[in-house]
Amino acid sequence: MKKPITKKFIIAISLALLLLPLVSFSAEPKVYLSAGDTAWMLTCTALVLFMTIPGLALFYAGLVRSKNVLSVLMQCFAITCLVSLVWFALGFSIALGNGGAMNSVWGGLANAFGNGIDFDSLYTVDKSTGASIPKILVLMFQMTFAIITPALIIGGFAERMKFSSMLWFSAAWVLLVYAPVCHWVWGGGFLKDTWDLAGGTVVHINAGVAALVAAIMLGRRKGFPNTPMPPHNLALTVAGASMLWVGWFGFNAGSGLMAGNAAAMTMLVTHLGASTGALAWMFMEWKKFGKPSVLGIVTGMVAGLGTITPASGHVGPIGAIIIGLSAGIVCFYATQYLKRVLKIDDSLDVMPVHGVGGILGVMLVAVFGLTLDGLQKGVADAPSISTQLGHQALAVVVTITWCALMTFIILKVIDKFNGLRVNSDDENEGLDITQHDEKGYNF
Amino acid sequence: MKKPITKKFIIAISLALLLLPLVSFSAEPKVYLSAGDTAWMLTCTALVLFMTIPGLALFYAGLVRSKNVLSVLMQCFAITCLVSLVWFALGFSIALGNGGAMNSVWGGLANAFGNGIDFDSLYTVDKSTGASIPKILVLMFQMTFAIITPALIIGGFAERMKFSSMLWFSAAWVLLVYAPVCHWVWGGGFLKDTWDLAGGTVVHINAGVAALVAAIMLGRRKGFPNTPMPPHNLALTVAGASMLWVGWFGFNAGSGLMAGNAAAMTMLVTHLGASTGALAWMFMEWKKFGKPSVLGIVTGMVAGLGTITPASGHVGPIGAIIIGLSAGIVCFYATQYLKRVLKIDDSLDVMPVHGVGGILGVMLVAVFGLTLDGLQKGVADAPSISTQLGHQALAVVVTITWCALMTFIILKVIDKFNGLRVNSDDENEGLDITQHDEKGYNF
Amino acid sequence: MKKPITKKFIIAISLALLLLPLVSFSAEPKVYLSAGDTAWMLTCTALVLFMTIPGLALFYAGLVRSKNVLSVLMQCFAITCLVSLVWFALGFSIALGNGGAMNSVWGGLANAFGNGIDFDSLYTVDKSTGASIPKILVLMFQMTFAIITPALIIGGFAERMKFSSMLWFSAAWVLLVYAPVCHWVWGGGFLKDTWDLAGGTVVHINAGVAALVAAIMLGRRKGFPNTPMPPHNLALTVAGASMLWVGWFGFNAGSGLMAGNAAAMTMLVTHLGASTGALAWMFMEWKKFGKPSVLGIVTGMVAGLGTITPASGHVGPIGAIIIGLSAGIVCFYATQYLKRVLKIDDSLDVMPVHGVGGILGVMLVAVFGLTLDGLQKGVADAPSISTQLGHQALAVVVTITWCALMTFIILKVIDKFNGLRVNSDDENEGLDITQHDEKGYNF
Amino acid sequence: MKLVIAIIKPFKLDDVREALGEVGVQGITVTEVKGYGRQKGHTELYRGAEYVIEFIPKVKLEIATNADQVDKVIETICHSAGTGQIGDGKIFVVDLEQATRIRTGETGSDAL
Amino acid sequence: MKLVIAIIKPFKLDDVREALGEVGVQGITVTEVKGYGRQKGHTELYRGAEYVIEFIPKVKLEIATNADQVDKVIETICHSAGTGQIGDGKIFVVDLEQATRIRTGETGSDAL
Amino acid sequence: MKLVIAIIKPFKLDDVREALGEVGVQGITVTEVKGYGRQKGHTELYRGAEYVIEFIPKVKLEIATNADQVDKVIETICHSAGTGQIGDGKIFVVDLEQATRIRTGETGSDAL
Ligand SMILES: Nc1ncnc2c1ncn2[C@@H]1O[C@H](COP(=O)(O)OP(=O)(O)O)[C@@H](O)[C@H]1O
Ligand SMILES: Nc1ncnc2c1ncn2[C@@H]1O[C@H](COP(=O)(O)OP(=O)(O)O)[C@@H](O)[C@H]1O
Ligand SMILES: Nc1ncnc2c1ncn2[C@@H]1O[C@H](COP(=O)(O)OP(=O)(O)O)[C@@H](O)[C@H]1O
Repeated sequence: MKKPITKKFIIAISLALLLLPLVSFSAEPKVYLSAGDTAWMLTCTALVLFMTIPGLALFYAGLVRSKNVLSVLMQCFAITCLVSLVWFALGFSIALGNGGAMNSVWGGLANAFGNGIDFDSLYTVDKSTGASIPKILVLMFQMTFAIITPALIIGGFAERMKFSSMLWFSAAWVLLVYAPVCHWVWGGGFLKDTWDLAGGTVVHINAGVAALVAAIMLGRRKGFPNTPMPPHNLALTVAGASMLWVGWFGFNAGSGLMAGNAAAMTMLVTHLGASTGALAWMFMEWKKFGKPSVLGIVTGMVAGLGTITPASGHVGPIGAIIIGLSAGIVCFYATQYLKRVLKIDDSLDVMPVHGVGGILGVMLVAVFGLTLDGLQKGVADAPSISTQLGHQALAVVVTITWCALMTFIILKVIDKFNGLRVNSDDENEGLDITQHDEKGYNF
Repeated sequence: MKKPITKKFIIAISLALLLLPLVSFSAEPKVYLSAGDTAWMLTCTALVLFMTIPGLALFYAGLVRSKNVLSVLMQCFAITCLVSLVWFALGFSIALGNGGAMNSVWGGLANAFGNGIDFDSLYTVDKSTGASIPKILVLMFQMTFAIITPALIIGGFAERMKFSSMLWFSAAWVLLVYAPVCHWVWGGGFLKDTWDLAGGTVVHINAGVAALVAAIMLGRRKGFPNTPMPPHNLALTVAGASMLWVGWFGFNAGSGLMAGNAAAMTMLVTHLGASTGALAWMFMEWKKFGKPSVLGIVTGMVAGLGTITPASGHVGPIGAIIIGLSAGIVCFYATQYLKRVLKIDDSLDVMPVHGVGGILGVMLVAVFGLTLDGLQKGVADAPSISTQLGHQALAVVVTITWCALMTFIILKVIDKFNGLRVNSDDENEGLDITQHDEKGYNF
Repeated sequence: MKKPITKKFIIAISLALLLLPLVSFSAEPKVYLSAGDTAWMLTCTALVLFMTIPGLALFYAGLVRSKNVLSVLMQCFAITCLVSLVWFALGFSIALGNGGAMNSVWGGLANAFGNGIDFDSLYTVDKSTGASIPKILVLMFQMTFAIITPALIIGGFAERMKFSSMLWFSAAWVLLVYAPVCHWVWGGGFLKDTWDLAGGTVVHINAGVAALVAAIMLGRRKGFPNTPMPPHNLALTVAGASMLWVGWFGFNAGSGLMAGNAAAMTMLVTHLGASTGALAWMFMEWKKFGKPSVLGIVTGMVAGLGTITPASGHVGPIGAIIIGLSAGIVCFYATQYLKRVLKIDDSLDVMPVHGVGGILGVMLVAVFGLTLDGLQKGVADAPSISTQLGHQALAVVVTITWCALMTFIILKVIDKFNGLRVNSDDENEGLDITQHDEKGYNF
Repeated sequence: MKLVIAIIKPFKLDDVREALGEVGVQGITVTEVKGYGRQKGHTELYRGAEYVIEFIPKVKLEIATNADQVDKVIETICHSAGTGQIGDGKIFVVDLEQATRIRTGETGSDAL
Repeated sequence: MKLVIAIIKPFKLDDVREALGEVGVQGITVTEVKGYGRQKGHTELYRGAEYVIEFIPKVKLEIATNADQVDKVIETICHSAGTGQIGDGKIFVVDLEQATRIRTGETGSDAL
Repeated sequence: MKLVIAIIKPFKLDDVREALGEVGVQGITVTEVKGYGRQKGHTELYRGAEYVIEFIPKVKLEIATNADQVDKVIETICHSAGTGQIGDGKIFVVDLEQATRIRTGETGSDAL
């Protein structure tokens, strides 16, 4: 005979049901599209595109002489267009695809041309809740990172490279340097233990080393270092620097792919790193040269941001301030050294600011990510500082080596079939007229 | 006698309840304010305003001669202010109100001055989940579209129109051309079968045709086409173009009013369309004139964006690339033709870029929206290509006809009571001094 | 004997359970992180930073003479960096910490250096639903307000203040003026009954009064008012003004800390206030001086925005239009009066635009927030207009008094140990060269 | 040889250059200058601060020419630069003692 | 007639223009120039790259005047442009053979 | 005294300044000018609208010098400004009647 169900039983079940929406299963939670996270990541994609155009484009454009202002704007713009297609076609798959057996080395070509990413595909950003964003959005967001990295490099060979060679270089470099390193660090490759939230290795060291190699291979601009080559329009540069700062919020605080506590903390440490780096550089100049300059403060800001970038997922605010401080000081000296001692014409100082800053940040995150209220999420199985320093150092060395080698090869090849540098008369006349038949200003 | 309830029955009910939060009723789901979608639409509103000021304002300002730089900035700015009030007062109601019996023709005046829109009114963006955004936000977001369209038109009559006449024109045009066409296509009017996500007809064809009519009616600038009138500050133009690109993410990816998969796909195809359009124009120039120019690449970008705009809700990435490619090539030739053959002084090329691009995009969406992985949402009852092409062609023809006719009438009337053009001396001296008592630059 | 449970009973319970997720308990709802609200507030933080750099920096930079362009950019930039650290270190705690027994006066130092704010701390923005955002984000968002306020002040002493003194001043002023007033109005202090959504008192009156005091104490620029000192680059100014407008959406519509109906209404009234203010100023100029100017329209826009800022949480659209209108007219006359009658060299008109606008807005919100469809949320226990006017007037008087007094004292002290003004030769030569060893332009 | 210095309205530059070319002038050096004279400058208004701009944008031409060409050059400029309105500008002539072409070292008329 | 060419410090322009007006000079042509001389230029520093700017912004005035006015003009400029510091500038005088007013064709003193 | 007027290619300015310094020239006034001459200007292309830019950026030097220094100055400029290509520019010499140093009132050679 069936036993009648007791009220107690019903109430128990009811209570269980009542609590259901509030507790999470031990089983996988249901994956759902989180409109909030999606909203933030759509915004971040716009912010990071904004960093390159107009941000970086204006920042760099103001620094060159007025006869070359358009060449710099053109290079940033053309890279944006070209790399977008290259990334969609192949880059994303190589960088963030699943390379199967070869996954420690590259992501394969299975996702080439957006293959395998459906309109409805989701990417789960929070395993504990199932919150997800469209997979297409991950491709788009990461595209903007692939755009800005080669755009940073043009600072190394500004005012003298042939436009056509620059295009060849950027496309090849994204596929042969950027995408693999991106895979190793972020795509589950052999450097996956690196702490590098938003691209100390992938973006900044990569860009700095490539710019340095290119600067050496192309040689100095005519007249360097004797002829003054002052920035032609620092108002553009400050405008661009400011846009970089604002856009960097998307760059770093978007790299967690979620709008949550981590994004907020990342935004705070990013901002503090930028502020401290800027002030540190400014005070260095004030002390060494007698006056603080606007170019100095914005350069320190970029150094601070480049340095905090890899660390911004792990350090706390005090760590960020120390990192910003060291960025301002170390990158300041690095710039002096490269320019005055080595006399290398890395024209817009990509290596001393981004490269050196990137290295610094990738190393320091191991220290401050595990101390001073770092380890933002209170990870239980935190590594020891020395273990993590090992991971970080490995990533630095691998990135520098691979990037230097491949950049060298790519440039050599292009030099063979197309030449790298404009001729001397064209350099005198300026790239705007000679490469693009245009003039920047007709006041 | 009452039959005792079995455990099975209870478990069944419990299970049903358990699933309740996860399944959707066949009945209407409960409408709720989605903070995520609202966050994205607030952002998009900012992005689209950003397109006009400073985006378009700088883009256009750099293209004119330095004696007219302020006049262009002023026109964009004043349009922003004036149209905002016009839209709030009447435009929104005409365009997106419910016109009742007359709804196929216009939206009536029931929502004039925000009437009938309460603080709490919601607009449901996803019928299947009930996700909604504030209705006020729809009004605000759409306002930014009403602003940019007349602002685009000023490129047609730049450097010669009286400021007061420009104000009259913009207000009248928004009410008599923009709002009706907007209603027909987006407000449930007789063109509601048109596929036009973000304004190929409403924005781009409308702006292009109006600019062309205005350019013809006002006549050429003094000296055109013999006197060189090179852009006075291409750095501004590139800055503005870049801002247009970034803002366009809000324009297109906001037009679905949600932060979901559709927004992500729209962003991707928008971006690919822009990139391909830009490169296509650049390579056309390179081939035809020997050198790629920065003005060329940014113009191609705008052409690509204008063309992908109507299509960005339906096509897949490969379709977007083809559309971008055709935009770059077709608009390039259209520009040559208008300037060199017809010698019409549509000064900043609004018709060949936006008008022609808009037409192209509105037609091509019917093709690629139904092929090449288009139809992003896998619509079940997809129309045939030819049916859809018919809808699209109708919308194009109606928009061109109505816009040309009404623009002509509005300008004729204004010419009668106020005159359209500044006098010849003032044109020589420049509009900045003669219309606004100011000078752009005092270096 | 146990009574068998009836089906009716089960259904009743089931129904109750069914409704559970939809109704709110009378008890406190569960606090949860709202990704949507967080997404919007992250965006708003970026938007408000964008207002200062590059927005305000460019707006101001265009208005000075070209020999001082960098000094203005530098001041905005350095303030951004310095105040960020000051705010994190002490400002936030003083302004928005819980001051315990002294809470009516200040927030104490318990939250200094981010103390007491954990990675996971949430701040509940909607008590009825439990929707929350990261507490760190509140600190970050408010930081951007603390940055822009001293940056506004530099307009008062532009083209003549020593850079080092400007740094001392900004840091001290944020701690001694901004933070306390912020606490009184927004931090639960003795002015907490003030209606001031986004900073009529805290930001605009404060900045205006401080600028006025500084302008008087530093004295007029050499040559004022006889020598013409026209803006050197109005294109920069319009670009900056446009960015201010766009960023102001984050400033006002973010001040509710949520992405909901209130944010949408705030955005609408903000936009209408800006538009009307701009047009009002433009038409005033047109009538009084014969021509509408671009500097006039953008100044009117800033006046409109400054005035609607305190009101934007309470008024409806019609109220906003009236407020914008009065802002354009009143601030126009105030500017004439200060410059032509009092001949005070508040160089970039901070007091007549922000100060007067702030006072106007803080008073008018009491009127239009309670009439003309104001009181957006239909508050049940609305105060009478006269009661609220009393609260508002008190806040105005207290802010003006405290700000004037403390600004005076801070400047006096700095003058003693460092001097306030550059020497006369340096002023002739320009601050760019003499303070920063740089030149703005080398065309 | 003479050095003819002409100050004209900027928007007349192209006309003058063309007219001079037709009478055989092969070289001109052009400078943007600001002129103060009978022609009143415009007023600029910035937030109610009113500035009378006393200097008006002008263009200065310098033309080295043989003495026997001077009258034709002056006449040509008068014709092509004149609008009949105040501010049309001036033509000054000073004696030119020597001329050298840097490229070749030629001197005198040959250098022009 | 003479052509007086004066190179002065830019911030003295308004004073000089006013002083000249008072002694009856009715026309001046002004050019922005860069001067190299005894006055040392400033140093500019960009990311540690140090440039000594050898050219200093100056303003050049050209004043066509009757021969008998030259001394007064020179004196007036000396007074109004002088600061007593290095770099105050120079005044040069060259002979002016002809002057023509474009608008009317008047020549000689009448054209000034 | 003579006034030497040289029109040269802009990128040669630093070389010329240095060379002149070596032969004892202590003051130069420099103006940015646009030159029209045998050297063809470049073409600019904007959205297919093709402009031949007829005016080429040049730099004008004015050097007041003692009569006996003129030849050396001319020679020095020819050497340091020459590239051997068309458009290298011209050197003109006019007689300088008076020179005054504003700061001190010195005149003649002392003023240079
Ligand atoms: N005495 C002068 N010396 C040098 N330049 C002069 C002189 N008088 C006039 N100019 C130049 O000629 C221009 C036109 O002179 P102005 O008196 O305005 O009209 P007009 O040429 O009709 O007499 C002035 O702007 C100035 O550049
Ligand atoms: N010999 C010269 N020829 C032409 N211009 C000169 C000459 N010497 C000086 N100048 C101009 O006069 C300006 C002032 O000269 P400088 O030697 O600096 O001071 P000072 O006028 O006190 O002697 C220079 O900047 C330059 O423009
Ligand atoms: N007759 C002239 N009068 C004034 N300036 C001249 C004259 N001829 C040439 N110039 C100036 O000299 C510059 C160079 O002259 P150009 O004929 O191009 O080449 P080259 O110096 O090799 O003969 C011109 O751009 C112009 O500025």
